[in-house]
Amino acid sequence: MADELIKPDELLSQIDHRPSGAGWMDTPVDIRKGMYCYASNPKSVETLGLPNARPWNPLEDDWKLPENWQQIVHDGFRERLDKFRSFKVFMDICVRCGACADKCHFFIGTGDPKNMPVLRAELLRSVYRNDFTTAGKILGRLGGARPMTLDVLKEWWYYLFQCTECRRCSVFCPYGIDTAEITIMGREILNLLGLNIDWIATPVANCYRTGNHLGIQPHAFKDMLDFFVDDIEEVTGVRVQPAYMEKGADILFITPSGDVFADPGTYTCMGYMLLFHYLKEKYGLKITWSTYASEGGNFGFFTSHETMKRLNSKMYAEARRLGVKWILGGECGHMWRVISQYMDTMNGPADFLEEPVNPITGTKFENAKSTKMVHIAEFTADLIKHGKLDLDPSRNDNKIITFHDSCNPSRGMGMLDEPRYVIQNVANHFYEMPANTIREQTFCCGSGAGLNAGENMELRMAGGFPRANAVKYVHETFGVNMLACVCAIDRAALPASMGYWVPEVEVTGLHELVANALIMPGEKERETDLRGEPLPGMEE
Amino acid sequence: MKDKKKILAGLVIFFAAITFPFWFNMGKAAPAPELVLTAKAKAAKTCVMPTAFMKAEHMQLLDVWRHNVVRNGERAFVNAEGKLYTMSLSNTCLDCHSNKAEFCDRCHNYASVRPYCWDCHLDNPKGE
Amino acid sequence: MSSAQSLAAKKQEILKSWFQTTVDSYPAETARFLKNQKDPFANPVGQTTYQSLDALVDALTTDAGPEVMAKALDPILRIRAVQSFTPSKATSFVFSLKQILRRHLPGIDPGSGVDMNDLDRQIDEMAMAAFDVYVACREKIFELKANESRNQFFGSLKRAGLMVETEADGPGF
Amino acid sequence: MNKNYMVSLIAVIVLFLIAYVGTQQGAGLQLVFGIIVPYLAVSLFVVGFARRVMGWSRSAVPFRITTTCGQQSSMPWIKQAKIDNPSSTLGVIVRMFLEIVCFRSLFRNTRMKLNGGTRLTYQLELFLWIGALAFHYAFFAVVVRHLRFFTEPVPFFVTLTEQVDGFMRMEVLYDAVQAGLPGVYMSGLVLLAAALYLFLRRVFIPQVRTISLAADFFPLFLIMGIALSGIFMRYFAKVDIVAIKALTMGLVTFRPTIPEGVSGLFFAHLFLVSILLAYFPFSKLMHLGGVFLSPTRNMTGNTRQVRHVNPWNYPVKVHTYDEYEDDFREKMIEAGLPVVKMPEEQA
Repeated sequence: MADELIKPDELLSQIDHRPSGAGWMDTPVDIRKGMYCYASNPKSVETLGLPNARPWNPLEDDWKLPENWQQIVHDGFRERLDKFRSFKVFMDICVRCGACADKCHFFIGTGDPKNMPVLRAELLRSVYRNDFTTAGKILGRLGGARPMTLDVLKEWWYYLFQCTECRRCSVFCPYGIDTAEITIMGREILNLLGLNIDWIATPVANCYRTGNHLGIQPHAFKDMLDFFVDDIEEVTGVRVQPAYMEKGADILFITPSGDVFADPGTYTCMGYMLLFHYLKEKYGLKITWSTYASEGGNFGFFTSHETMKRLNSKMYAEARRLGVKWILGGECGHMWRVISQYMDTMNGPADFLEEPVNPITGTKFENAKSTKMVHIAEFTADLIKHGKLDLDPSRNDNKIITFHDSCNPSRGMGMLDEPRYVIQNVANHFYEMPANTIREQTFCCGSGAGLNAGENMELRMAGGFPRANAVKYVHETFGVNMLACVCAIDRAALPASMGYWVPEVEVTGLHELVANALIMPGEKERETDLRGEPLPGMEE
Repeated sequence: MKDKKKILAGLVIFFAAITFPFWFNMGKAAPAPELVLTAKAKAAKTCVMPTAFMKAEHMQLLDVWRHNVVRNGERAFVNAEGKLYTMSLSNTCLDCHSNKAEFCDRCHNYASVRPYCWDCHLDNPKGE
Repeated sequence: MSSAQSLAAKKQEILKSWFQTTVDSYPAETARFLKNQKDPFANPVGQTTYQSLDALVDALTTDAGPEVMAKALDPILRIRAVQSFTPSKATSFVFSLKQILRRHLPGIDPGSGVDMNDLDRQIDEMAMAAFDVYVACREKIFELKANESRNQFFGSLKRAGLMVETEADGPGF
Repeated sequence: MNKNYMVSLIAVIVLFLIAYVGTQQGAGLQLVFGIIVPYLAVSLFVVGFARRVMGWSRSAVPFRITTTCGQQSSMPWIKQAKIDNPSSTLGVIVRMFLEIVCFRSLFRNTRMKLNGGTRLTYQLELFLWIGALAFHYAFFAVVVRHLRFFTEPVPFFVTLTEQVDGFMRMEVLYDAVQAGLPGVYMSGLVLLAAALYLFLRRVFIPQVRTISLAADFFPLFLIMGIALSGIFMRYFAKVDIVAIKALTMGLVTFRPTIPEGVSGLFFAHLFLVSILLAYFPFSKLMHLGGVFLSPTRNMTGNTRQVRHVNPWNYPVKVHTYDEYEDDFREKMIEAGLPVVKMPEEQA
């Protein structure tokens, strides 16, 4: 009796989800709404001069591929094997030990086995074996090889755009196999067929033309900062005067345009402006903005190495044109991966700039000797260390803060302690999240690498869950109500993620906290923070 | 690329290591050892068990002997042919094979075996 | 023994079986990970699911009512609402409890003191609460989608001074 | 039933039988399995390995993409993680050493437990790390030990390894299990156990089962087959060691001979080893060489400090400032942004 009652329901759930032990190669890809981003707009693809611009829809059977698409993929694959040892070695040496399997936030959050990093790589590896190895050619399926078919291509597209290139798996891999590297190559190959997503292609096209990924024109960029000037005056009584493309300035400042256009990054942007004004008033340091190089974030990185280089070139070009001494970079994630690991190689040597020295403290930034670009967290930490900033950390007392290490600054650069040092000097309440969710083991926000679109919200929420879960823990344990980060995508993505998983926690950039604590020369008594929220003790 | 040179050097070192046996023995013949049988052993023609068995299993036989003597106090060993022997390394084995260096050691050294028989037993009980 | 007592006595077995069934709605590779990995940070889905189910069994034992149930249901459904489940699949774990109770509780005969009808009624309440929570989560998702595009669109226009500012925050919001 | 491991298992059994049967009285293929195949296998190994590694070396390393697993080198008062985020060659060497010798990245698996509410405890999830270490070190010890068959006189480090490996005196168990003589080497047993563990992982952990290919099972079965036949020869079906050494010494001194009295079991063992050697360069086993070449591990993390050169760097089409100003000049002027050329100069 009881047994009869059990069966139908349990069987049902098993039939649906367990296709009789079929291997992953036999599990067809199911392109699901909410998990993918819209196809690239042909205009954007055209602007960049990338191949095969056309309208297409991932949900339709016909992706309007060029006649010889298989040949294009094959040739593209071969070219990249020769150009990148990383790619070739990573194709060859994986032993499929499974150490990475449960380290991916997308696997943890979505439960989709093809989101295990090793399997994501196997999507490409299976084709590699078929096309480029003797064993694969002889053994076929038995040797884990399969020919490139339309279904395989769709699987590539679907899963390569479910990877945020955060490199967490690579930390745990005994051979350092970096799924980001594999995803980057895979996306480059897809781009040869015009298969990008719009959230990447259009920002890249905008960035190329206008200098920022939203396509905001120069005058509007300035209007935006002017608007912040008013806001800042309202809060502090100080009228800051940002400089634009000032020839002969000491330092060129470049930050992701997200800081200029999207809350809560805008408060971080006000933070930069306050800090720069403070340094100008007190120490005469001249820092200039540029509307030409107004985008730090480099969505080209999510398209191809070439596109990355094309967008990145503006930084050095503008620094050279303005004749500054060195470049200061704002809070951004993949912008810093590009600066740290690609920029100097791609567009250097930056021999027209000086080796960066903080003129106020005299500190030589030895670690940025060649790129000549310093992270603002390093810069501010140095200022604080030398006691050059007047700070009142108690103004941040109503914020109980935790710090989210952004993937790229932690695993592609190693900037871990500088932002922490800054937070601990501008605020009094700071708590770390559990050790296997921070520093080099940090969990991605779930929206990096161009996946911060609206249409894939389910994917973003699922991928952001491991991070949110750790935030929830410190929220419940220590009453944390503010999640600090040094990444514009974090500032854009985490509010939604927090809104869904831990609604009581807000998101802030590092320099918003700095500016709240910074005592400006000639300021009025502040009653609110930059967001217009009452300061502690000022609540009515 | 200097990188390529480094890789080549690494490869050479690796191959040098794995081909160690080839160059270590270079120019050496190293034939299998010849065993010397004493006159007494030759005269006996056969050991306590057939030669093939003794070649492969003597250590096991000796261990059984030891066990029976030490634990059970038995000293009599009757082989398949019904012949009686005293279970004793010193008195039976070494009686015929009194030339340990030319009989036991040659093979043991060749195969890199270190039997601990001689930790306790004198290798030349008769003091010859 | 009353229903509540029987339930409390068998709680661990019921919970184990329910967790098993619920987690089995994921692919095998995932199910094993969800079951075995006890680290709440490495495996937030499995651990949250477990805690939710645990709270739900407690709610059933104490006849706590729909509000407590909704609170306990929230974490698990919040997860299932963004994973690849249809609405019916996402909430089906509630119904599986009926069969699990029948398997684990000492008989349904009148003498046992277990009032299966009452438990069924509570599970039905739980199911209805689950629908509410699920739909609320989905609404939240769409609200987030809508908000993001609205903020980008209007925010940019407003900041760029292309929109007239009114006292309120603009038309409709 | 999983096709991947069944096929691999059957393949290994068939290979074993081919060599075993082929060297029985009558078949007389001793020459093939004792001399030709081993020489062929070694040549394939050497040539294949070299070709694979040189193939990797031909691909460029355009960017320095180190995975930084710790604090960067920054200002002097911030403590750098000199090994996990090395900025010097020495740091890289230490990092690679720990990676290769201690499998450091696998060791990184930490797990947390919430104890009754909010208190956290940490524990290490070590099974895979221990299994992998045991497997590789046992394998290494076995290889070193086997040098006693390939050297005359036997060098000290081989005898030393043997002594350490055989320190457990198992013959006390002789009465009970009729095994344990000659002296038991731990490495053989550990190798077998570890290979079995690695196999069972692949069968019973669904995540790992999904990702496993026939190419993952085959070498495991092969190694298990080698270990089993070796153990069997040593402890159960005793073989004529002196004859075997005569054969192996013949191989390494290039005076190959097939002495009398070498059993078929040995030829089967030798054949499986030959297969492993020949298979090695064409498989994932090349991780032995590849681990040294992984660009995320073998480079310094100081990319901002020292410029890395991309050998195939090429100029790309960029949007220059002049083009930009041409696009937006009017608007820039209107907004009070500085421009290089005023509009009237344009004409």
